Amino acid sequence: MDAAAPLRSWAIIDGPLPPERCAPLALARNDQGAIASFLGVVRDHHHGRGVTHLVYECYRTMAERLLGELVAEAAERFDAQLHTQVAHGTGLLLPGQVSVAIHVGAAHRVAAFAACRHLIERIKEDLPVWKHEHYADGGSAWLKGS
Amino acid sequence: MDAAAPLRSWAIIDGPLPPERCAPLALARNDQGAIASFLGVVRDHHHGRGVTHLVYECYRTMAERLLGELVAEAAERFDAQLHTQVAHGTGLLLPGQVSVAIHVGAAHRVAAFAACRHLIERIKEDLPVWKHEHYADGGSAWLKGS
Amino acid sequence: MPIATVLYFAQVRDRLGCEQERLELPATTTVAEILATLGARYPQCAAAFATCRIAVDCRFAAGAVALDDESEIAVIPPVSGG
Amino acid sequence: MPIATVLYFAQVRDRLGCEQERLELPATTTVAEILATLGARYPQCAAAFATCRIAVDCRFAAGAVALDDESEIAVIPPVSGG
Repeated sequence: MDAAAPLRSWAIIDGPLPPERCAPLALARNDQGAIASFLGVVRDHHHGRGVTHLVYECYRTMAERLLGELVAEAAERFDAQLHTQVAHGTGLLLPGQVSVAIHVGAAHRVAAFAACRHLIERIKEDLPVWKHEHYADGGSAWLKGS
Repeated sequence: MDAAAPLRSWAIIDGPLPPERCAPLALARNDQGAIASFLGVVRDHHHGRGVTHLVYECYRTMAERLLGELVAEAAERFDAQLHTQVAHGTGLLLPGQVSVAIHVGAAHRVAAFAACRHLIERIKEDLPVWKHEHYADGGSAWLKGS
Repeated sequence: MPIATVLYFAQVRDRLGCEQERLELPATTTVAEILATLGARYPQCAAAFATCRIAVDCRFAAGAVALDDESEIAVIPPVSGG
Repeated sequence: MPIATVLYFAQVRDRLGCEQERLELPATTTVAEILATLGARYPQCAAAFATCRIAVDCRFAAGAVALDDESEIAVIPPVSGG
Protein backbone atom coordinates (compact mmCIF):
# COMPACT_ATOMS: atom_id res chain seq x y z
CA MET A 1 0.00 0.00 0.00
CA ASP A 2 1.03 3.53 -0.72
CA ALA A 3 1.46 5.26 2.63
CA ALA A 4 2.48 8.59 1.06
CA ALA A 5 0.46 11.70 1.85
CA PRO A 6 -2.46 12.28 -0.50
CA LEU A 7 -1.76 14.44 -3.55
CA ARG A 8 -3.46 17.80 -3.21
CA SER A 9 -2.70 20.22 -5.98
CA TRP A 10 -4.48 23.37 -7.13
CA ALA A 11 -3.60 26.20 -9.45
CA ILE A 12 -4.82 29.25 -11.30
CA ILE A 13 -3.34 29.10 -14.78
CA ASP A 14 -2.76 31.87 -17.34
CA GLY A 15 -4.79 31.06 -20.44
CA PRO A 16 -6.55 27.76 -21.20
CA LEU A 17 -5.54 24.60 -19.36
CA PRO A 18 -2.81 22.66 -21.18
CA PRO A 19 -3.36 18.94 -21.94
CA GLU A 20 -1.34 17.72 -18.94
CA ARG A 21 -3.77 19.47 -16.60
CA CYS A 22 -6.65 17.69 -18.33
CA ALA A 23 -5.31 14.15 -17.91
CA PRO A 24 -6.57 12.13 -14.93
CA LEU A 25 -3.92 9.45 -15.31
CA ALA A 26 -1.39 11.33 -13.16
CA LEU A 27 -3.62 10.52 -10.20
CA ALA A 28 -3.47 6.74 -10.66
CA ARG A 29 -2.13 5.25 -7.44
CA ASN A 30 -1.81 1.63 -6.37
CA ASP A 31 -4.10 2.21 -3.41
CA GLN A 32 -6.83 4.12 -5.24
CA GLY A 33 -9.42 2.24 -7.25
CA ALA A 34 -11.31 5.14 -8.79
CA ILE A 35 -10.61 8.46 -10.47
CA ALA A 36 -13.46 10.83 -11.30
CA SER A 37 -12.78 13.87 -13.46
CA PHE A 38 -14.53 16.92 -14.76
CA LEU A 39 -13.46 19.27 -17.54
CA GLY A 40 -15.22 22.53 -18.33
CA VAL A 41 -14.99 23.38 -22.03
CA VAL A 42 -15.69 26.77 -23.62
CA ARG A 43 -18.81 26.56 -25.77
CA ASP A 44 -19.19 28.34 -29.08
CA HIS A 45 -22.72 29.53 -28.39
CA HIS A 46 -24.80 30.88 -25.54
CA HIS A 47 -28.56 31.33 -25.63
CA GLY A 48 -28.39 31.15 -29.40
CA ARG A 49 -25.61 33.73 -29.86
CA GLY A 50 -22.33 32.65 -31.38
CA VAL A 51 -19.39 33.03 -28.98
CA THR A 52 -16.00 33.94 -30.45
CA HIS A 53 -14.03 33.86 -27.19
CA LEU A 54 -14.19 34.37 -23.44
CA VAL A 55 -12.05 36.41 -21.14
CA TYR A 56 -11.91 35.08 -17.59
CA GLU A 57 -11.08 37.72 -15.02
CA CYS A 58 -9.81 36.43 -11.69
CA TYR A 59 -9.10 37.78 -8.21
CA ARG A 60 -6.05 35.64 -8.15
CA THR A 61 -4.81 35.75 -4.55
CA MET A 62 -8.25 34.92 -3.26
CA ALA A 63 -8.93 32.33 -5.98
CA GLU A 64 -5.74 30.44 -5.15
CA ARG A 65 -6.49 30.46 -1.43
CA LEU A 66 -10.10 29.41 -2.03
CA LEU A 67 -9.16 26.50 -4.33
CA GLY A 68 -6.91 25.19 -1.57
CA GLU A 69 -9.72 25.51 0.93
CA LEU A 70 -12.14 23.69 -1.36
CA VAL A 71 -9.67 20.83 -1.83
CA ALA A 72 -9.30 20.55 1.96
CA GLU A 73 -13.06 20.75 2.38
CA ALA A 74 -13.59 17.87 -0.06
CA ALA A 75 -11.08 15.69 1.78
CA GLU A 76 -12.73 16.48 5.10
CA ARG A 77 -16.17 15.78 3.75
CA PHE A 78 -15.62 12.71 1.61
CA ASP A 79 -12.35 10.95 2.38
CA ALA A 80 -9.17 12.18 4.05
CA GLN A 81 -7.14 10.05 1.61
CA LEU A 82 -8.55 11.67 -1.55
CA HIS A 83 -6.02 12.64 -4.18
CA THR A 84 -7.15 15.90 -5.73
CA GLN A 85 -5.91 18.05 -8.59
CA VAL A 86 -7.81 21.20 -9.52
CA ALA A 87 -6.95 23.98 -11.96
CA HIS A 88 -8.79 26.95 -13.43
CA GLY A 89 -7.70 28.96 -16.44
CA THR A 90 -7.82 32.76 -16.79
CA GLY A 91 -7.58 35.30 -19.56
CA LEU A 92 -8.48 34.62 -23.17
CA LEU A 93 -10.05 31.24 -23.99
CA LEU A 94 -11.44 30.04 -27.31
CA PRO A 95 -14.33 27.63 -27.90
CA GLY A 96 -13.18 24.06 -27.32
CA GLN A 97 -10.49 25.09 -24.83
CA VAL A 98 -10.62 23.90 -21.24
CA SER A 99 -11.36 26.39 -18.46
CA VAL A 100 -11.45 24.09 -15.44
CA ALA A 101 -10.13 20.60 -14.69
CA ILE A 102 -10.89 18.57 -11.58
CA HIS A 103 -9.45 15.11 -10.92
CA VAL A 104 -10.22 13.14 -7.79
CA GLY A 105 -8.72 9.77 -6.90
CA ALA A 106 -10.28 7.68 -4.13
CA ALA A 107 -10.35 4.13 -2.92
CA HIS A 108 -13.93 3.78 -4.16
CA ARG A 109 -15.98 5.36 -6.89
CA VAL A 110 -18.77 6.80 -4.77
CA ALA A 111 -16.39 9.13 -2.91
CA ALA A 112 -14.53 10.03 -6.12
CA PHE A 113 -17.71 11.04 -7.96
CA ALA A 114 -19.18 12.86 -4.96
CA ALA A 115 -16.01 14.85 -4.31
CA CYS A 116 -15.56 15.74 -7.99
CA ARG A 117 -19.14 16.93 -8.27
CA HIS A 118 -18.86 18.84 -4.99
CA LEU A 119 -15.72 20.62 -6.18
CA ILE A 120 -17.22 21.89 -9.43
CA GLU A 121 -20.37 23.05 -7.64
CA ARG A 122 -18.33 24.91 -5.00
CA ILE A 123 -16.10 26.45 -7.66
CA LYS A 124 -19.18 27.75 -9.45
CA GLU A 125 -20.57 29.13 -6.20
CA ASP A 126 -17.52 30.82 -4.76
CA LEU A 127 -14.42 30.99 -6.94
CA PRO A 128 -13.80 34.70 -7.65
CA VAL A 129 -13.66 34.34 -11.43
CA TRP A 130 -15.80 36.21 -13.93
CA LYS A 131 -16.58 35.18 -17.47
CA HIS A 132 -16.74 37.92 -20.09
CA GLU A 133 -18.32 36.47 -23.22
CA HIS A 134 -17.59 37.97 -26.61
CA TYR A 135 -20.10 37.33 -29.36
CA ALA A 136 -19.90 36.88 -33.10
CA ASP A 137 -22.30 39.84 -33.47
CA GLY A 138 -19.72 42.12 -31.83
CA GLY A 139 -21.37 42.36 -28.41
CA SER A 140 -20.06 41.16 -25.09
CA ALA A 141 -21.47 40.44 -21.64
CA TRP A 142 -20.44 39.49 -18.14
CA LEU A 143 -22.03 36.16 -17.26
CA LYS A 144 -23.89 35.49 -14.05
CA GLY A 145 -23.13 31.92 -13.02
CA SER A 146 -24.15 28.90 -15.08
CA MET B 1 -22.27 24.97 -33.61
CA ASP B 2 -21.01 21.51 -34.35
CA ALA B 3 -23.74 19.70 -36.22
CA ALA B 4 -21.72 16.49 -36.56
CA ALA B 5 -23.13 13.26 -35.16
CA PRO B 6 -22.20 12.61 -31.53
CA LEU B 7 -19.05 10.55 -30.96
CA ARG B 8 -19.94 7.11 -29.66
CA SER B 9 -17.01 4.81 -29.22
CA TRP B 10 -16.59 1.62 -27.20
CA ALA B 11 -13.98 -1.10 -27.09
CA ILE B 12 -12.71 -4.15 -25.29
CA ILE B 13 -8.92 -3.84 -25.15
CA ASP B 14 -6.24 -6.52 -24.65
CA GLY B 15 -4.35 -5.70 -21.47
CA PRO B 16 -4.53 -2.46 -19.46
CA LEU B 17 -5.91 0.68 -21.08
CA PRO B 18 -3.21 2.80 -22.73
CA PRO B 19 -2.92 6.51 -21.79
CA GLU B 20 -4.80 7.72 -24.86
CA ARG B 21 -7.89 5.79 -23.71
CA CYS B 22 -7.63 7.50 -20.32
CA ALA B 23 -7.58 11.10 -21.62
CA PRO B 24 -10.89 12.98 -21.70
CA LEU B 25 -9.55 15.77 -23.86
CA ALA B 26 -10.33 13.96 -27.11
CA LEU B 27 -14.00 14.58 -26.33
CA ALA B 28 -13.67 18.38 -26.16
CA ARG B 29 -16.06 19.85 -28.70
CA ASN B 30 -17.06 23.43 -29.33
CA ASP B 31 -20.68 22.67 -28.55
CA GLN B 32 -20.12 20.69 -25.36
CA GLY B 33 -19.47 22.52 -22.11
CA ALA B 34 -18.76 19.58 -19.82
CA ILE B 35 -16.81 16.34 -19.84
CA ALA B 36 -17.16 13.88 -16.95
CA SER B 37 -14.79 10.93 -16.75
CA PHE B 38 -14.23 7.83 -14.69
CA LEU B 39 -11.15 5.62 -14.54
CA GLY B 40 -11.05 2.31 -12.69
CA VAL B 41 -7.56 1.57 -11.36
CA VAL B 42 -6.28 -1.80 -10.14
CA ARG B 43 -5.67 -1.67 -6.38
CA ASP B 44 -2.74 -3.36 -4.68
CA HIS B 45 -4.81 -4.71 -1.81
CA HIS B 46 -8.22 -6.23 -1.19
CA HIS B 47 -9.71 -6.84 2.25
CA GLY B 48 -6.21 -6.53 3.72
CA ARG B 49 -4.53 -8.98 1.31
CA GLY B 50 -1.80 -7.75 -0.98
CA VAL B 51 -2.73 -8.05 -4.67
CA THR B 52 0.09 -8.77 -7.14
CA HIS B 53 -2.02 -8.70 -10.29
CA LEU B 54 -5.45 -9.32 -11.77
CA VAL B 55 -6.54 -11.33 -14.75
CA TYR B 56 -9.77 -10.08 -16.34
CA GLU B 57 -11.63 -12.77 -18.25
CA CYS B 58 -14.15 -11.52 -20.77
CA TYR B 59 -16.94 -12.94 -22.92
CA ARG B 60 -15.79 -10.68 -25.66
CA THR B 61 -18.50 -10.84 -28.32
CA MET B 62 -21.18 -10.19 -25.73
CA ALA B 63 -19.13 -7.55 -23.90
CA GLU B 64 -18.60 -5.56 -27.09
CA ARG B 65 -22.27 -5.70 -27.98
CA LEU B 66 -23.31 -4.79 -24.44
CA LEU B 67 -20.97 -1.78 -24.23
CA GLY B 68 -22.56 -0.45 -27.41
CA GLU B 69 -26.01 -0.97 -25.94
CA LEU B 70 -25.03 0.82 -22.73
CA VAL B 71 -23.69 3.78 -24.69
CA ALA B 72 -26.97 3.98 -26.63
CA GLU B 73 -28.95 3.60 -23.40
CA ALA B 74 -27.08 6.53 -21.80
CA ALA B 75 -27.78 8.76 -24.80
CA GLU B 76 -31.44 7.79 -24.75
CA ARG B 77 -31.72 8.38 -21.04
CA PHE B 78 -29.67 11.55 -20.54
CA ASP B 79 -29.07 13.42 -23.78
CA ALA B 80 -29.18 12.27 -27.40
CA GLN B 81 -26.20 14.56 -28.15
CA LEU B 82 -23.87 12.98 -25.57
CA HIS B 83 -20.36 12.19 -26.76
CA THR B 84 -19.32 8.92 -25.18
CA GLN B 85 -16.10 6.92 -25.15
CA VAL B 86 -15.93 3.71 -23.12
CA ALA B 87 -13.24 1.04 -22.93
CA HIS B 88 -12.56 -1.97 -20.72
CA GLY B 89 -9.28 -3.85 -20.48
CA THR B 90 -8.87 -7.63 -20.33
CA GLY B 91 -6.12 -10.09 -19.43
CA LEU B 92 -3.27 -9.33 -17.06
CA LEU B 93 -3.33 -6.01 -15.21
CA LEU B 94 -0.97 -4.78 -12.50
CA PRO B 95 -1.79 -2.47 -9.58
CA GLY B 96 -1.99 1.14 -10.75
CA GLN B 97 -3.04 0.14 -14.28
CA VAL B 98 -6.39 1.22 -15.67
CA SER B 99 -9.12 -1.39 -16.25
CA VAL B 100 -11.98 0.83 -17.37
CA ALA B 101 -12.26 4.35 -18.80
CA ILE B 102 -15.48 6.26 -19.40
CA HIS B 103 -15.61 9.75 -20.87
CA VAL B 104 -18.86 11.61 -21.45
CA GLY B 105 -19.18 15.01 -23.09
CA ALA B 106 -22.42 16.95 -22.80
CA ALA B 107 -23.71 20.48 -23.15
CA HIS B 108 -24.10 20.70 -19.38
CA ARG B 109 -22.43 19.09 -16.40
CA VAL B 110 -25.49 17.48 -14.82
CA ALA B 111 -26.06 15.21 -17.82
CA ALA B 112 -22.34 14.48 -18.16
CA PHE B 113 -21.97 13.39 -14.54
CA ALA B 114 -25.21 11.42 -14.53
CA ALA B 115 -24.39 9.55 -17.73
CA CYS B 116 -20.83 8.79 -16.60
CA ARG B 117 -22.04 7.45 -13.27
CA HIS B 118 -24.80 5.47 -14.98
CA LEU B 119 -22.33 3.85 -17.36
CA ILE B 120 -19.97 2.61 -14.66
CA GLU B 121 -22.88 1.27 -12.60
CA ARG B 122 -24.32 -0.56 -15.63
CA ILE B 123 -20.90 -1.94 -16.56
CA LYS B 124 -20.53 -3.32 -13.04
CA GLU B 125 -24.00 -4.85 -13.20
CA ASP B 126 -23.94 -6.44 -16.60
CA LEU B 127 -20.64 -6.41 -18.50
CA PRO B 128 -19.58 -10.06 -18.86
CA VAL B 129 -16.12 -9.60 -17.36
CA TRP B 130 -14.67 -11.49 -14.41
CA LYS B 131 -11.83 -10.40 -12.17
CA HIS B 132 -9.40 -13.08 -10.98
CA GLU B 133 -7.33 -11.59 -8.18
CA HIS B 134 -3.87 -12.99 -7.44
CA TYR B 135 -2.49 -12.36 -3.98
CA ALA B 136 0.97 -11.80 -2.55
CA ASP B 137 0.41 -14.85 -0.31
CA GLY B 138 0.13 -17.06 -3.39
CA GLY B 139 -3.66 -17.47 -3.36
CA SER B 140 -6.16 -16.30 -5.93
CA ALA B 141 -9.92 -15.75 -6.10
CA TRP B 142 -12.68 -14.84 -8.51
CA LEU B 143 -14.29 -11.61 -7.36
CA LYS B 144 -18.02 -11.11 -6.99
CA GLY B 145 -18.79 -7.54 -8.03
CA SER B 146 -17.44 -4.51 -6.18
CA MET C 1 -34.00 -31.35 -30.18
CA PRO C 2 -31.45 -28.73 -31.25
CA ILE C 3 -27.83 -29.01 -30.19
CA ALA C 4 -26.72 -25.64 -28.86
CA THR C 5 -23.28 -24.42 -27.86
CA VAL C 6 -22.87 -23.73 -24.15
CA LEU C 7 -20.06 -21.47 -22.85
CA TYR C 8 -18.72 -21.44 -19.30
CA PHE C 9 -16.68 -18.69 -17.66
CA ALA C 10 -14.64 -17.85 -14.58
CA GLN C 11 -15.21 -19.96 -11.44
CA VAL C 12 -17.77 -22.18 -13.21
CA ARG C 13 -15.39 -22.86 -16.09
CA ASP C 14 -12.60 -23.62 -13.58
CA ARG C 15 -14.74 -26.03 -11.61
CA LEU C 16 -16.13 -27.83 -14.67
CA GLY C 17 -12.77 -27.88 -16.39
CA CYS C 18 -14.69 -27.03 -19.59
CA GLU C 19 -14.96 -23.81 -21.57
CA GLN C 20 -17.46 -24.84 -24.15
CA GLU C 21 -19.55 -27.81 -25.14
CA ARG C 22 -22.39 -28.84 -27.45
CA LEU C 23 -25.55 -29.83 -25.61
CA GLU C 24 -28.93 -31.11 -26.70
CA LEU C 25 -31.67 -28.89 -25.30
CA PRO C 26 -35.38 -28.38 -26.06
CA ALA C 27 -36.17 -25.98 -28.91
CA THR C 28 -38.50 -24.12 -26.55
CA THR C 29 -37.35 -23.86 -22.98
CA THR C 30 -36.72 -21.35 -20.19
CA VAL C 31 -33.73 -19.93 -18.37
CA ALA C 32 -34.74 -21.85 -15.23
CA GLU C 33 -34.95 -25.12 -17.16
CA ILE C 34 -31.56 -24.61 -18.74
CA LEU C 35 -29.97 -23.94 -15.35
CA ALA C 36 -31.76 -26.97 -13.84
CA THR C 37 -30.56 -29.18 -16.70
CA LEU C 38 -26.99 -28.00 -16.18
CA GLY C 39 -27.27 -28.47 -12.42
CA ALA C 40 -28.45 -32.06 -12.87
CA ARG C 41 -25.66 -32.73 -15.35
CA TYR C 42 -22.95 -31.21 -13.11
CA PRO C 43 -24.03 -31.63 -9.47
CA GLN C 44 -20.68 -30.25 -8.27
CA CYS C 45 -21.70 -26.89 -9.83
CA ALA C 46 -25.40 -26.85 -8.96
CA ALA C 47 -24.94 -24.20 -6.26
CA ALA C 48 -22.82 -22.06 -8.60
CA PHE C 49 -25.36 -22.36 -11.44
CA ALA C 50 -28.02 -21.02 -9.08
CA THR C 51 -26.12 -17.69 -8.94
CA CYS C 52 -25.67 -17.47 -12.73
CA ARG C 53 -27.55 -15.65 -15.44
CA ILE C 54 -28.04 -17.04 -18.94
CA ALA C 55 -27.27 -15.18 -22.13
CA VAL C 56 -28.48 -16.45 -25.49
CA ASP C 57 -26.66 -15.14 -28.54
CA CYS C 58 -24.96 -12.42 -26.49
CA ARG C 59 -28.08 -11.08 -24.78
CA PHE C 60 -29.27 -11.78 -21.27
CA ALA C 61 -32.33 -14.02 -21.42
CA ALA C 62 -35.27 -14.02 -19.04
CA GLY C 63 -38.11 -16.53 -19.01
CA ALA C 64 -38.78 -18.27 -22.34
CA VAL C 65 -35.93 -19.10 -24.71
CA ALA C 66 -36.08 -20.43 -28.28
CA LEU C 67 -33.04 -22.47 -29.33
CA ASP C 68 -31.65 -23.92 -32.52
CA ASP C 69 -28.37 -25.54 -33.58
CA GLU C 70 -26.81 -22.10 -34.03
CA SER C 71 -27.70 -20.89 -30.54
CA GLU C 72 -24.89 -19.82 -28.25
CA ILE C 73 -25.83 -20.14 -24.61
CA ALA C 74 -23.52 -18.47 -22.10
CA VAL C 75 -23.63 -19.23 -18.40
CA ILE C 76 -22.79 -15.90 -16.75
CA PRO C 77 -21.54 -16.03 -13.14
CA PRO C 78 -21.81 -12.81 -11.12
CA VAL C 79 -19.77 -10.28 -13.08
CA SER C 80 -16.94 -8.23 -11.59
CA GLY C 81 -15.82 -5.79 -14.26
CA GLY C 82 -15.08 -2.11 -13.81
CA MET D 1 -10.53 55.60 10.88
CA PRO D 2 -8.38 53.12 8.93
CA ILE D 3 -7.82 53.54 5.22
CA ALA D 4 -8.40 50.20 3.54
CA THR D 5 -7.79 49.09 -0.02
CA VAL D 6 -10.95 48.32 -2.01
CA LEU D 7 -10.85 46.14 -5.16
CA TYR D 8 -13.49 46.10 -7.90
CA PHE D 9 -14.00 43.40 -10.53
CA ALA D 10 -15.89 42.55 -13.69
CA GLN D 11 -19.06 44.56 -14.45
CA VAL D 12 -18.62 46.71 -11.33
CA ARG D 13 -15.05 47.57 -12.23
CA ASP D 14 -16.16 48.38 -15.79
CA ARG D 15 -18.96 50.67 -14.63
CA LEU D 16 -16.83 52.47 -12.02
CA GLY D 17 -13.86 52.70 -14.31
CA CYS D 18 -11.77 51.86 -11.26
CA GLU D 19 -9.94 48.69 -10.26
CA GLN D 20 -8.70 49.67 -6.86
CA GLU D 21 -8.82 52.60 -4.44
CA ARG D 22 -7.96 53.55 -0.86
CA LEU D 23 -11.03 54.31 1.23
CA GLU D 24 -11.53 55.50 4.80
CA LEU D 25 -13.86 53.09 6.60
CA PRO D 26 -14.72 52.45 10.28
CA ALA D 27 -12.39 50.08 12.14
CA THR D 28 -15.43 48.08 13.18
CA THR D 29 -18.15 47.77 10.61
CA THR D 30 -20.31 45.21 8.78
CA VAL D 31 -20.63 43.88 5.26
CA ALA D 32 -23.97 45.68 4.91
CA GLU D 33 -22.46 48.99 6.00
CA ILE D 34 -19.56 48.66 3.58
CA LEU D 35 -21.93 47.99 0.68
CA ALA D 36 -24.19 50.89 1.76
CA THR D 37 -21.18 53.23 1.96
CA LEU D 38 -20.08 52.20 -1.53
CA GLY D 39 -23.63 52.55 -2.87
CA ALA D 40 -23.87 56.11 -1.50
CA ARG D 41 -20.46 56.96 -2.94
CA TYR D 42 -21.28 55.49 -6.39
CA PRO D 43 -25.06 55.78 -6.94
CA GLN D 44 -24.66 54.54 -10.54
CA CYS D 45 -23.55 51.18 -9.06
CA ALA D 46 -25.90 50.93 -6.08
CA ALA D 47 -28.03 48.24 -7.72
CA ALA D 48 -24.94 46.26 -8.71
CA PHE D 49 -23.46 46.51 -5.21
CA ALA D 50 -26.67 45.00 -3.84
CA THR D 51 -25.84 41.75 -5.71
CA CYS D 52 -22.22 41.66 -4.51
CA ARG D 53 -20.48 39.83 -1.70
CA ILE D 54 -17.60 41.29 0.26
CA ALA D 55 -14.29 39.52 0.86
CA VAL D 56 -11.82 40.84 3.41
CA ASP D 57 -8.23 39.69 3.04
CA CYS D 58 -9.26 37.00 0.54
CA ARG D 59 -12.08 35.49 2.61
CA PHE D 60 -15.78 36.03 2.21
CA ALA D 61 -17.02 38.14 5.10
CA ALA D 62 -20.43 37.94 6.77
CA GLY D 63 -21.75 40.32 9.41
CA ALA D 64 -19.10 42.11 11.48
CA VAL D 65 -15.79 43.13 9.91
CA ALA D 66 -12.68 44.54 11.62
CA LEU D 67 -10.54 46.75 9.37
CA ASP D 68 -7.11 48.34 9.52
CA ASP D 69 -4.83 50.13 7.05
CA GLU D 70 -3.62 46.78 5.72
CA SER D 71 -7.10 45.44 5.01
CA GLU D 72 -7.93 44.45 1.45
CA ILE D 73 -11.66 44.62 0.77
CA ALA D 74 -12.88 42.99 -2.45
CA VAL D 75 -16.29 43.64 -3.91
CA ILE D 76 -17.30 40.31 -5.46
CA PRO D 77 -20.04 40.41 -8.12
CA PRO D 78 -21.86 37.13 -8.84
CA VAL D 79 -19.11 34.75 -9.92
CA SER D 80 -19.17 32.78 -13.18
CA GLY D 81 -16.19 30.44 -13.11
CA GLY D 82 -16.10 26.78 -14.07
